[in-house]
Amino acid sequence: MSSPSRSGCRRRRELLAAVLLAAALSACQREDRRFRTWPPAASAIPAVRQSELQPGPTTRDLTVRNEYGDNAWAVSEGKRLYNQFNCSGCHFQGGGGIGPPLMDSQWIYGSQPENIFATIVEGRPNGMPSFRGKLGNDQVWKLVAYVRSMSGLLAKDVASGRNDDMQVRSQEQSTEKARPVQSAVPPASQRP
Amino acid sequence: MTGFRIVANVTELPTTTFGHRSPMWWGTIGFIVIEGSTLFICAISYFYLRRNFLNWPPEGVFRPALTVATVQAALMVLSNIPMAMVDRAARRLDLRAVRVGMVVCTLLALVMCVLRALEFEALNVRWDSNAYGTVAWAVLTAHATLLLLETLESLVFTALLFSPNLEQRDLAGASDNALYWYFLTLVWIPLYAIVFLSPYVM
Amino acid sequence: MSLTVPAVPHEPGRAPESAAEVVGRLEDTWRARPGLRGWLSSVDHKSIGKRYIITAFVFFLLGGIEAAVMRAQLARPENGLIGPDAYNQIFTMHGTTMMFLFAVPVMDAVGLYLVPLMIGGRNVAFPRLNAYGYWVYLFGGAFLYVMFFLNTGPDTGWFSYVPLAGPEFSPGKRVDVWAQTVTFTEISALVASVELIVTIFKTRAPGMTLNRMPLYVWSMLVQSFMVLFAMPWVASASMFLAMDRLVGTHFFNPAEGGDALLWQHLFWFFGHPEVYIIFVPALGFVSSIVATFTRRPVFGYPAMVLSMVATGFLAFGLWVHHMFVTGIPQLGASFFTAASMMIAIPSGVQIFCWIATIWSGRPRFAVPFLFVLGFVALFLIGGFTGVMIASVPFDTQVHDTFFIVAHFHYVLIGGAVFPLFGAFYYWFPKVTGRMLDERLGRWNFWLFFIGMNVTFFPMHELGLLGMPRRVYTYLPETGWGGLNLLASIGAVTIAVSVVVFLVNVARSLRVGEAAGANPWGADTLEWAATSPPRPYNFAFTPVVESREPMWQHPAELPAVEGLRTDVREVLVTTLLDAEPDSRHRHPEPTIWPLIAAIATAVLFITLIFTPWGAVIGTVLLFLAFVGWAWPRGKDHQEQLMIEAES
Amino acid sequence: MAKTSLVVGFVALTVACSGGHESRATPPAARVTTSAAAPAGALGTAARAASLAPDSGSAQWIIPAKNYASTRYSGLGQITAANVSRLGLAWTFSTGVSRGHEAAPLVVGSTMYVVTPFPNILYALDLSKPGAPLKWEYQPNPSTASQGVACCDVVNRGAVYYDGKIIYNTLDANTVAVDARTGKQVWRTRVGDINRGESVTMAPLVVKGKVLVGNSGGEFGIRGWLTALDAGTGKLAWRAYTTGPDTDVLIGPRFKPFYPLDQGKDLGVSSWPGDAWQYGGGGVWGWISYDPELNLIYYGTSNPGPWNPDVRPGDNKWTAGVFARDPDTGEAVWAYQWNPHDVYDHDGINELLLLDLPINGATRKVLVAPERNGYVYVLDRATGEVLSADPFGYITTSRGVDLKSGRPIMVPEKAPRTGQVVREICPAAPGVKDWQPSSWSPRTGLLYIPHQNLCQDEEGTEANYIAGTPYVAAIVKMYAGPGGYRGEMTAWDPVARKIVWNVHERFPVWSGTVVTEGDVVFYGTMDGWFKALDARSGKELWRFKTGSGIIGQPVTYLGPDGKQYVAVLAGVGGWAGAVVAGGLDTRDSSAALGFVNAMKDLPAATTKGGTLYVFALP
Amino acid sequence: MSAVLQAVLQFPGAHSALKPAGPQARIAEGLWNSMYATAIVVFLLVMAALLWAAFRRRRAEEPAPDPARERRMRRVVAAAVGITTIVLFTFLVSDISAGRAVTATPGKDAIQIIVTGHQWWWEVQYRDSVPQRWVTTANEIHVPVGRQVAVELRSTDVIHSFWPPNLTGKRDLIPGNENSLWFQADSAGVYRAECAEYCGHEHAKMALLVVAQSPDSFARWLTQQRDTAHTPADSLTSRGQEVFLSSACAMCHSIAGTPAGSRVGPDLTHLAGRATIAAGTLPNTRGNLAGWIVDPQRIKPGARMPPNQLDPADLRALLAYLETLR
Repeated sequence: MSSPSRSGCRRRRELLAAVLLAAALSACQREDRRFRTWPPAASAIPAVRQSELQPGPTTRDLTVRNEYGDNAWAVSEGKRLYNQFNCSGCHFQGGGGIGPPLMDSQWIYGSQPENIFATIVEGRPNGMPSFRGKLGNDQVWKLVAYVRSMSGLLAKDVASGRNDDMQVRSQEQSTEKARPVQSAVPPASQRP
Repeated sequence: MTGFRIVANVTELPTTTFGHRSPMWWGTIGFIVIEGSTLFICAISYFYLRRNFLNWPPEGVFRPALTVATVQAALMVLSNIPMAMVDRAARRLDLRAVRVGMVVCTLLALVMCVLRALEFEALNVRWDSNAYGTVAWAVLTAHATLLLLETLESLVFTALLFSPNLEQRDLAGASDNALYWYFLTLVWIPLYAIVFLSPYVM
Repeated sequence: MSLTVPAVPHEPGRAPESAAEVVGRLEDTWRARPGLRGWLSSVDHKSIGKRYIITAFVFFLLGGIEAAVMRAQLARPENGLIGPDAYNQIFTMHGTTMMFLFAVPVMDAVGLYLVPLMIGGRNVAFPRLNAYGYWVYLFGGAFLYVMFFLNTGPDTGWFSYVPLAGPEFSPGKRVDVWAQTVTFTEISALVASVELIVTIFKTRAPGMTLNRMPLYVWSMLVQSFMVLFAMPWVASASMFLAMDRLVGTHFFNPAEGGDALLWQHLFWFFGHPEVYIIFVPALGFVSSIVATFTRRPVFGYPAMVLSMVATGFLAFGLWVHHMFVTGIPQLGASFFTAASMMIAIPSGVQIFCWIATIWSGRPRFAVPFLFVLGFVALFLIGGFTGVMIASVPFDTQVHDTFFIVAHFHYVLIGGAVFPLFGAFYYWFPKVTGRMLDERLGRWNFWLFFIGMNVTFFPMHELGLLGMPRRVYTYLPETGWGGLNLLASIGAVTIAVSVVVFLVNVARSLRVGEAAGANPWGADTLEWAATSPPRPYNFAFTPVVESREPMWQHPAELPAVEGLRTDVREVLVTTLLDAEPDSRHRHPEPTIWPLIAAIATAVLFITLIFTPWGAVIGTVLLFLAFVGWAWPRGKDHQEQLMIEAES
Repeated sequence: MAKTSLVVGFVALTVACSGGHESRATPPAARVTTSAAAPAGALGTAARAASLAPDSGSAQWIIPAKNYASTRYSGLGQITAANVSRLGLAWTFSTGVSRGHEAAPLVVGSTMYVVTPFPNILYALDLSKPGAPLKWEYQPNPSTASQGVACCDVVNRGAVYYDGKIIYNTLDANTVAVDARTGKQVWRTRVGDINRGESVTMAPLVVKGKVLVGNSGGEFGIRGWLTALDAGTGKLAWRAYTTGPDTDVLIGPRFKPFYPLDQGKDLGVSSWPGDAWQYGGGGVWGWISYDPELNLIYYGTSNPGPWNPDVRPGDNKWTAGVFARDPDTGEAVWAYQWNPHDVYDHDGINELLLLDLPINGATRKVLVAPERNGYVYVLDRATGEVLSADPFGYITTSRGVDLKSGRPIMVPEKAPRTGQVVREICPAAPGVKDWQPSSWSPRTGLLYIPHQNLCQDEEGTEANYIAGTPYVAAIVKMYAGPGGYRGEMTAWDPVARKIVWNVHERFPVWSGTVVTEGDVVFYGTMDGWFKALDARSGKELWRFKTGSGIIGQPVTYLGPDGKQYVAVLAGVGGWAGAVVAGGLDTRDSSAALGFVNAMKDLPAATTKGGTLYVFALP
Repeated sequence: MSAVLQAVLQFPGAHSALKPAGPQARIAEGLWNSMYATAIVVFLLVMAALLWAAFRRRRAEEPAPDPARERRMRRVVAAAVGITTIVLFTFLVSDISAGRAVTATPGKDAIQIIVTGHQWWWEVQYRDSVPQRWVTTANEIHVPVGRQVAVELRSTDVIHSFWPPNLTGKRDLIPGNENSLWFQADSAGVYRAECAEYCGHEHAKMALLVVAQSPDSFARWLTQQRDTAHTPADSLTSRGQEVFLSSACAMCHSIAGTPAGSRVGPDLTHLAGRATIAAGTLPNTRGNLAGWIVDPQRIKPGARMPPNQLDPADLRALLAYLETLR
């Protein structure tokens, strides 16, 4: 018979081991640089739910896990693409301008990776262009990861530091998480 | 094994020595050199980065406010008086005077820490605003770290002075602490001039 | 020459102790504590030194394995063994390991082991700090390797140039790991340097004036001063880099007024002296070995000392020659060219003095001496290429090519590792009490010497043919394949020679010939102690009357008595003339340095992930140092004095 | 003063007034004011607006600039400096749109026409009934996607009345003509392509039966043009590009620029690297003036794209300049660049006031332009010669204008470059003065310039042209200029070339101005105050707090009841107000091209809105 | 162009500091030769002295430190140090004078080129007083033989280093610090340059060709580079252009004369005229181009070019179109 204290001790040891293992794995995941592989849900994602309201009993959707959301290199690639493909031209460094802000908690078309993926690929009616066919899915997923990091939705050790550019906002890795709020109303002008 | 032939006896040598006779004094000098170098590097970086700007502080950044920093600088200089008294008292092995002096100095150090916090405010710039802000914060932070460590050390040492386990040679520590204090407070004067005054003239 | 110890008369009321009595009491007082906790609490410079040396040697092996992987990848063009990501991590690990975790620490380690013995002391001046330095070093190195195996190995080269190493171009924590590893090793090196300086200044045996100090001790003194003035630069720079990456400061952000060249200046102001920090102790090894194996003092003692000091000074005037292609003004470049050439003069002086010593001595060609001969040949080649690259027009051609790789491996392996291996063979009997095998030693030497040249000599040619360094592969059309293959074969040879060395050590530890106190008939004080030495080193503190005390008094050394034997006590002497000045309490073994080192590790490691790490770490560190500093138990003799005073 | 009266009288008999709508009696010819001291004798006698056609008299307001000379001067004198303090709200009208309202309401006969920002709804309000009820509304239903190519809020600067039609532009680059009586669409012409980044926000101008329309999108890599459509059918008459070969720019034998550096063949190509001129900006999104005597239209061209100048060495002709063209054929007669190789987004599209001013003793036909780069230019409008250029704000980017070469003397240290922050660029990108039009009173001889006091830090970044996406390649952070205030209202004497008075405002004065015969100047502020100042002293006489910040253009008209009214749209937005209109996040200093950094306190000062306010004396 | 290719591939000296083809490289080579010769002589002398000292025949009993002998040795050592100093001083003087010659400012009529380093390719621009005559190309510099070429060196990301060993030594491209150098090719040929400063993943595959040609053919080349791309003549190539413009290609690359104006990747207006693709990594052949477009990460892992999954027919058309971009 093992004494409770002993088993407690072992459990604690197991817990410690699990924590260490998790830390180790997260380090691997964070630092990985796979140049040729594609994230799992890369090619096709199913139709994305845009509304909270569902007819009939509520079902939980399987959300797509964007592996790039745990990968610092992919997030920084996303940041580079964000600036290169002129996302920054409308959304700037997250404060918005022509397009809505991306560093705040307001999400018009959803904050989940698949929502953002759909927004980039499909475009949105109030001025968001559709990048279908212009970007590889791989690039879009990197962008998705970066866009989520802008409002602190990624782990801080994954989000980017400052760029070698003008200081205009606190760096992504120092941005406190803004709990996503689904705002149904596009900020663009409303019809009367 | 080689044998030994006794030629002298050292029993009568003292066990408590002050100043350069004490190894700890040399150790303190060593750390002063290391930390002095670090501060020097921050200062060098300050002037090196200055070259990248047309104006200093750059346009759109206010100059640092002087009041708190000037009070701090004055306090640092003046604090050397009680500390020198501690130093001398220690060499006299005057425990009571050392205790009083160390209490005073520790309080002064705590005041300096508070002033230092206000000095960051007085810089009028964030560390991540631009390289000017960065390097001004760097100088201040580097010195603040030493100040904090010295404050903690003084606290512990003062506590030790009231401990029953106190030994005579610990009083040599008061002297070494004083040496470090002279360095810490006097090195601040040029740094103060760099961080707070030079933006008014460069 | 008369002894300058003040003539303290024997206490009239006390009979002089017999040597056996003293030894018995010292054995009791200085005994190491038992068990794991005792092992972790040790503050003996010899146990710390041994751990240091073994740890550094393990890192040497790891760095060597990395080198082997790189040579395997480069053995043929467009090799697919490893990709760029792994290669870049590996070459960075190799450089970082060899420079920060092997070369500097191993030199400090040997110094920390030998210096107190050579100057007739009982321990280093601050034994607990010494233990702390070792633990910090161990944690730093272990941390780097743990992170490397977690795919978080740094990948920006051992000098981590910004902006590549900055937050924009090196996402993740890889560079932070590098920066903090550097900080760890800087702390340990700085601690060791303060340690050694004070030890040398204040705890030399009575009579060992500066003018009588062994050349090796001089070399460690010069090296320690260099560390003291060089390391803060890289420590500051790496902290700047870490802050740029963590809290978004702009030290190196050219857009916001930071400067990429600031990094290079700060780094090379450390980085150039770094080479000499590694090389100067090697000069000490060589001088010790040459004297012993030619059976005469090294010729030109003052010239040797002055040239080491000059090297130490000049080393700080060369940093810009690493930056000749950054577009610095021509006039400035000329100054650094001149300084870089000037530093060849002291090296010339040393080499000529050794040749003169050998010429006028009676050489014995034991393995340590072979390594010295090999050193001269290799170091000459490295020195010549060093003079060449001091020339700006030529440097612009070979800078950052394999020519440079060849150059600094000749300097560092030839100039430091060969003497170090010589030193291993030379002092191994002192440390372990057993001799290393001479035959295996010769194999070791010749394989190393040949392998070294086969590996690195072709690299000169590769550099001139345009092969840049730090490339993970090259195209077949470049025609670099053959020479690279040759270099890789040479690398195998070196690997074999290191295996031979390991076999030799393993064999010797089990069945090696027992060594007496002074198997080589050497001249310096460490050979007066037993092999291996007792925890208190010497039963009585020896008194020195010449530069070669062991040759002067081979049978019986003059010594002083009167240090307490019931507590750990050491003799403090004056700086210049080493006159006995005071008795100094030596601390008991304690676990607190280890705890403080753990706190330090927590500080630096958490600081990679969050600025709050500074707060957490500082609190822990504070607690650890309170524990460290707080007196435990009292010594009545001392206590009484203070009560009487107050 | 007699001459002035004559001028005003002449106003009544103008080309466009023969519209067909009922024409009311012109108000009594301007009285010779005795109360106000005449500013300067010479000025009082010689200065006048070039030609006020198509001004249909003081009663109405049929084009946003009031008249072809763009003076925005109303001859109505019921509201005076003496009684304006009694001004009160007459009625309001909500547009239902909450973006930036920059338009000027039009008053034609007894109907008021209001154009909203995107979705560009046109409302007709019946002034003859109490409370001015809605007559009809017209919805052009512009493409919603066009919002994505509007750089600086989805604004519209107004419509124009011509020949029984209300003609205006929609954001998605369509020009529509609507029957003024019924609200039925008469014609609709697509003039640009949003997929190339083109949008249209400007108010058109109709000259000799041609609707002049220009495109916006200097931040989207468009190629700028001015297009003339037939006012009757909407068919394209001609199109003059800003960049490209002479045939595209409509440069022909009549083209005689004044300065040698502007002379040469195909400068619109050769002053650009490669085919950068294809997407080099130079839109025509501002104001057009017309001189019937010389038969020339004048308009400015916008900034070259991208903002980062490193990728477009050369003068980048004919961006950030001014063209004089024959309205019939579009042929260029002269051109001049305010900012050759503009590096600060200093568009040249501001209003060009055509005045006849006494210069060095002789009356000269001039064009007065308060420009973004901080100078009030006085050009000979027949030749394009710069007669004078004087700073009216704080400038660090240039040291004046070299009258010999016509080029500004730039300060090289302040030129933005790739990868480095250049600090304290003053004026900032919106310039000392942006689009918000000034007014000029023949009575005081003063120009009333609403403008801002902003500086900026800028860093050029890598430029990447992708059609339909922004092409700016700069990170900008604006902030208040010296003094800390961000807005100014300046009265400028174009003859004496100096500031006569000036008023500081907390926020940029982003609204237009109007000055009346009663010597009152009206303008609005971004925190929602509508203000009346004494035109001579600048003293504030009256203010009214509206529901949202004002960036619209005030107008004044005579109601069917014979009373003088003042109308303005309140609805914050535009580039300056994007932080509120777009709900932007002020933690990003670069948001909205860096304007957000200067407007971080605006959300606390005002909220979104869209309401027309009409004021009258009790 | 295959001649150029041939030259690159068949001529190993195309990349060597020891086969100088320009004045600076020649100076460096001269220094090398003299220093190398001196080093060999000195090395042999010192080693001979060492070996002699170690292995010389010794009398059975030599008195250990003999003062007279020590004095003699002191003189010998002093002399050796003196000679060392003289040799070093000679080096110093020749270095400094060589340094002067190398860094002399280029003449006024030098060709002005801007070379911008990107991770991991080179952007090359030829300046002209008329902006329209600027030429932008990538990974290949053409220069006329016998004329100075002044190069402005810039970087938009990290530090790179421009180094054509046959022509001149290297110079870093440092963000925030503008640098420049000049070189001159004395004989026609193709010279390879590598990035010499470690710049990240693909530092190994960041090369550049310097094509030195006769002034006439250079002038022809430059004129041709100013042309915009021709409108595709046949259906295959026009389909190819369509593929280019409608796919991800146009997001990063520009082709003058088409709406593709992106500058993130190399300008492709005259792609087919270049000898290599992927910054000197592969010969510019149809097969390599196809491989590069479809799976660039196999060729340059970590490069910025994304993989492109194109329909085979589209790929064929695209390749056909790209081949028309001469």
